[in-house]
Amino acid sequence: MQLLREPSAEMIEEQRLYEEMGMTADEYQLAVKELGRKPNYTELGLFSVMWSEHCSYKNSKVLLKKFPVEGPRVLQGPGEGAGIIDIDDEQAVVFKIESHNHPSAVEPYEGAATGVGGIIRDVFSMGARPVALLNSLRFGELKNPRVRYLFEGVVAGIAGYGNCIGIPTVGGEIQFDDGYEGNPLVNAMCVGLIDHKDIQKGQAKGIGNPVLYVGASTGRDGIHGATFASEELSEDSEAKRPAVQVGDPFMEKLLVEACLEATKHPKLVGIQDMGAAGLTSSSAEMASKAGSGIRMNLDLVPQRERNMTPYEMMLSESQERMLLVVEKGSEQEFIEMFEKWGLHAVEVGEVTDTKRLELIHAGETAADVPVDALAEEAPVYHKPSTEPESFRAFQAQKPFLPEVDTAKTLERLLEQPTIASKEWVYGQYDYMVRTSTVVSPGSDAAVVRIRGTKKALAMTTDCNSRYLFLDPYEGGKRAVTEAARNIVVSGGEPLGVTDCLNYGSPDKPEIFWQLERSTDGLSEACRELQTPVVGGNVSLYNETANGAVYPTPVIGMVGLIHDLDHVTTQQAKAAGDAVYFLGQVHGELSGSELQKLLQGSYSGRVVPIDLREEKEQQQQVLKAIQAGAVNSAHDISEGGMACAAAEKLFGTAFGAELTLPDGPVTAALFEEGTGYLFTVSAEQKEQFAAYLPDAEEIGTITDDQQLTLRNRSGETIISTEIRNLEEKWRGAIACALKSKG
Amino acid sequence: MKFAVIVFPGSNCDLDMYHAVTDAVGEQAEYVWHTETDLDRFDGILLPGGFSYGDYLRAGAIARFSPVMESVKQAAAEGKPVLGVCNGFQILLESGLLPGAMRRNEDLHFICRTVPLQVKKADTMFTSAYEAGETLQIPVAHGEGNYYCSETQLEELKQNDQIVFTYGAALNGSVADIAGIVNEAGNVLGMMPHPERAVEALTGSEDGRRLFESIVRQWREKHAVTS
Amino acid sequence: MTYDVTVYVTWKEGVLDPQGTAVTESLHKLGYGEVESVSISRMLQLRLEAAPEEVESKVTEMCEKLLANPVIEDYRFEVEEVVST
Amino acid sequence: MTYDVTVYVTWKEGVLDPQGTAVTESLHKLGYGEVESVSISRMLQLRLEAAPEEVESKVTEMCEKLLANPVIEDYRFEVEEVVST
Ligand SMILES: Nc1ncnc2c1ncn2[C@@H]1O[C@H](COP(=O)(O)OP(=O)(O)O)[C@@H](O)[C@H]1O
Ligand SMILES: [Mg+2]
Repeated sequence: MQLLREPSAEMIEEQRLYEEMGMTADEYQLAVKELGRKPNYTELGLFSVMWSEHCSYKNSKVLLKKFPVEGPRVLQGPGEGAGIIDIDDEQAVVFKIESHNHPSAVEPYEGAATGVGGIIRDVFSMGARPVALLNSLRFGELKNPRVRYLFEGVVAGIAGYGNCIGIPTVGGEIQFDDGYEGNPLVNAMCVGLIDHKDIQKGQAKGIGNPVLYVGASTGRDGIHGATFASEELSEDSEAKRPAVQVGDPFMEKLLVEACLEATKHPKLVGIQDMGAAGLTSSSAEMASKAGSGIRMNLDLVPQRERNMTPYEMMLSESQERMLLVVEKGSEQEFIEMFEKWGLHAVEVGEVTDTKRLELIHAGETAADVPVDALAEEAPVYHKPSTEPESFRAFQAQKPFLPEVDTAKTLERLLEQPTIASKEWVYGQYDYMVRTSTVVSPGSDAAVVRIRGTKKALAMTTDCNSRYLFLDPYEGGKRAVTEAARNIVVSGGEPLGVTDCLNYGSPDKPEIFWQLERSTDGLSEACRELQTPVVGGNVSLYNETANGAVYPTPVIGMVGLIHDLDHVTTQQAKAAGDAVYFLGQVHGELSGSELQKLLQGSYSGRVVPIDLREEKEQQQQVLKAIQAGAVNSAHDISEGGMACAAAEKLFGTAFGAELTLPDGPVTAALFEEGTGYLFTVSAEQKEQFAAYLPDAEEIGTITDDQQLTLRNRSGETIISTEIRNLEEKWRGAIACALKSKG
Repeated sequence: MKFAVIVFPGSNCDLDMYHAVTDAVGEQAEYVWHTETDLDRFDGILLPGGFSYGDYLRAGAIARFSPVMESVKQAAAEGKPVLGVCNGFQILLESGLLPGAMRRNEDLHFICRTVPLQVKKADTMFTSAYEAGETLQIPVAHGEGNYYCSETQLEELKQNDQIVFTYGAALNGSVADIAGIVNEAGNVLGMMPHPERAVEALTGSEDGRRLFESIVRQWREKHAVTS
Repeated sequence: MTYDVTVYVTWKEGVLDPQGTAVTESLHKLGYGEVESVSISRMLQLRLEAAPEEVESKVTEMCEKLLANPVIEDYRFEVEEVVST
Repeated sequence: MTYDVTVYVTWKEGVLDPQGTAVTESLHKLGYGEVESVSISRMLQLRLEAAPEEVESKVTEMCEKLLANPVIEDYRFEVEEVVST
């Protein structure tokens, strides 16, 4: 019998075996105290996964507390599978983002695919129909063959899973930077729709109610996935390879349909997916939330492999599994319902009043642990924090404001993979399935209509980590404001945020400082913009021997478009339209793509954002769009105003003649985050000016496919054919992938 | 006119097909689970896209054995219109209702894009509302749309005038750029592009709507005499 | 009796295998110019119970019906008896 | 020398094989209840030029780099010399 080979409780203590499971001596002592005795091997396994950073947020809890989580529309804040926000008419939007960085670094296809699978389960386990997927990706530079392998694999994995399951992947963002070499970031976001009456919670209520296991059988894959995700990547990660799971999107498609049918059944009590820490977290959390306990007979758990131990079953991260609690007496109805979808639901246990997780295996008690100890009583740390030397140096720097060959620079910027068209990527995603995608990838935010209403949802993921690297506080504010700008220019009212905090090791005071400062920035921005954080995910220890990734708190934001008539895209619509610039050029290019192009690295200060002004400006922009006073709108992000202007013309038959906004020429062209570009027809002008009196008319849209930019004295700075720019911009990523062996 | 939208485990364009014929074209439709065997109450059969059985083994290979497929064959034999789109086309190929087979796209990538589609044959019950030679804008979304048939088979397709749609520009490696074919009787159409995704200006193109309107028109004409 | 059967499903002659072509190209790019061609096929390993005289015919049936697509694929298989220990 | 190399790429133990499961179930539905399990993997046939002493090492390299995914797959191969006629 396998069990006999497991070390005894005494051996665990004497030989400090808990360290191998990623627990400190103090944590071990705390577990002993919670349990009232020394834990056996299985029990220690339960503690180690539930108290890992991935499940317990022990290092980040103090930071997450700062986020605004409430608002008049919030129906469900952080704590459940996904956040829920009211969108009127008894409907709500459900969304969440999650990282799958470490698995993707080891096995890009399956790592990314299972990341998508996991986030979809979070959404449909709330009872919501998943309607859209987004992602946020970070890689090293494409000149490195390993990076190209990771990039191609991740994109194929996202496509493979999302396309098969039939949920459109409608948007995302990608940044390429040396800082992510060896430690790519793969964050996936899912958005769902629900009627208020169908909202479900993951709770195990009702003593004696049966616990049903549904979906794929349990194998040895992904054992210790949660703790794996909470350690730095090292050479030995390669040796830990079996920790990667393989996904089965077909199984998940059946699960979505079957579980959505189940959530409409009045006798469903609770439902939760088996995500990180699989059976352990789902059972312990469901019981803890309901103030109950669960007793499970592990012999009944469907198993894919022979002789699995309780430890292996409880820690397995096999994908596509769900745990349900149903009213006693109704189990057969559920079993039959799942049968219809070709799925086997198995009764594996029952709800008890003991507040303990009791596991029976081969007739014996394999574990008996208080559920609150696992789910609630994880230690909380406030790690030491130190402002890094580099930050002081950056702050002391003079503004970065080089002189450049402007025309050449514009071309080269448009070819930077971070700025270049992402069509090579999203052309592999089915972004149209469900025929509700009103704005496909390629504009600022994606727009998905809500059938049977005039409403639509705008959604985006954003985070420019270069600014966070220079100044985590201001950079954090920027990430939120950029996301909100993308929603607003698309015609949406920002509703709320889900965030994914990707950082290095919090054990390093300088990294913890980044976490602290950036979450301060994020919190303030979310509070000021009235976009509460309703859920998120933390991924720490994103480090390799070469150091930590840039601080990358990815913001997933959803907005409500009240009327389909408000939907606006970035592309210019008609020749003769006036072009307006709204914003301000500061003359600071630190952190920009231009700085990277010229210097290969980033340094300097980040221009602070006045959040109150930002909010007012966004509201005015939205009002102008809602009033129908705008033909196209685009926010100015990577590559500055010149790139934004070019992007407005790509894919159209137009050109533009523009005068640069006020400020030093290089900054007027390439400074990032300076504001917005709008096109406005003659009939709209008056109304537009009434809403946005500060916007400056800087030129017109032409029908000659030529982009001309003049300085304030009327001299031509850049005059170039759009076709030429567009070719470079469209082909850059495919070209980078093809050129080298 | 009443359509059956057949749903296999893993179908995912069933919803789109349903809304295309109901909302956009104004006819009736009903979802039919793959285990049903009676299709008598329907006037037309729609096999939607998706990944039936995960596309495992070969796209369409497992779905072809679903109980409903016998009835689909019968409906085809009775001369009812049968339309298979994307995975529906793959199932028609695997089940032998149409000749040929699908391979993975030439560059191995999934392709999702709106592409120019040429109407090669406008005198079918699916295309009568189009002009021969017309170019439509219709989305494709597939990883295995690389149509194959032997040279003799291709000659036959040409001889019998069975090629209904071709890609306006080489797309995925398909023999003769074939995007859609009909059976010899002319009532079973399989195509990789998604006409059901092109029925509303709001979501991009309306060029696919006339395909459904053609089916309905033909059916009306046929039934005007008898009813 | 228990048998382990390995079924090899290969491309019919004349059918272009896009995956094989892509892998050949990738190998060339990686510097393996010496590779002339690659063809990729499916290999299925089945374990089944059958009377000795009917294994072959059963497996043939399964191949014809499901495992291979005769339009583009050929198949062959090897049968091995599983000796219980 | 010219060689024909056959590479067999199979799943590592414990890796989920959803294809195999789907095919097993489909065979059951078709009436082949006697099939206990199916696992689906790949076979690659390469033709290449190489000096006799380096065929093995070359192919091993190609497998590690491209042909197999060592994270979830195992591989083995057979080498056969092509006798020119
Ligand atoms: N990984 C991705 N997946 C899907 N779409 C993407 C991805 N990366 C970028 N896109 C799309 O490309 C367009 C441009 O992206 P980006 O440059 O990040 O826009 P912005 O600067 O406005 O945030 C957007 O529509 C975005 O959704
Ligand atoms: Mg934008």
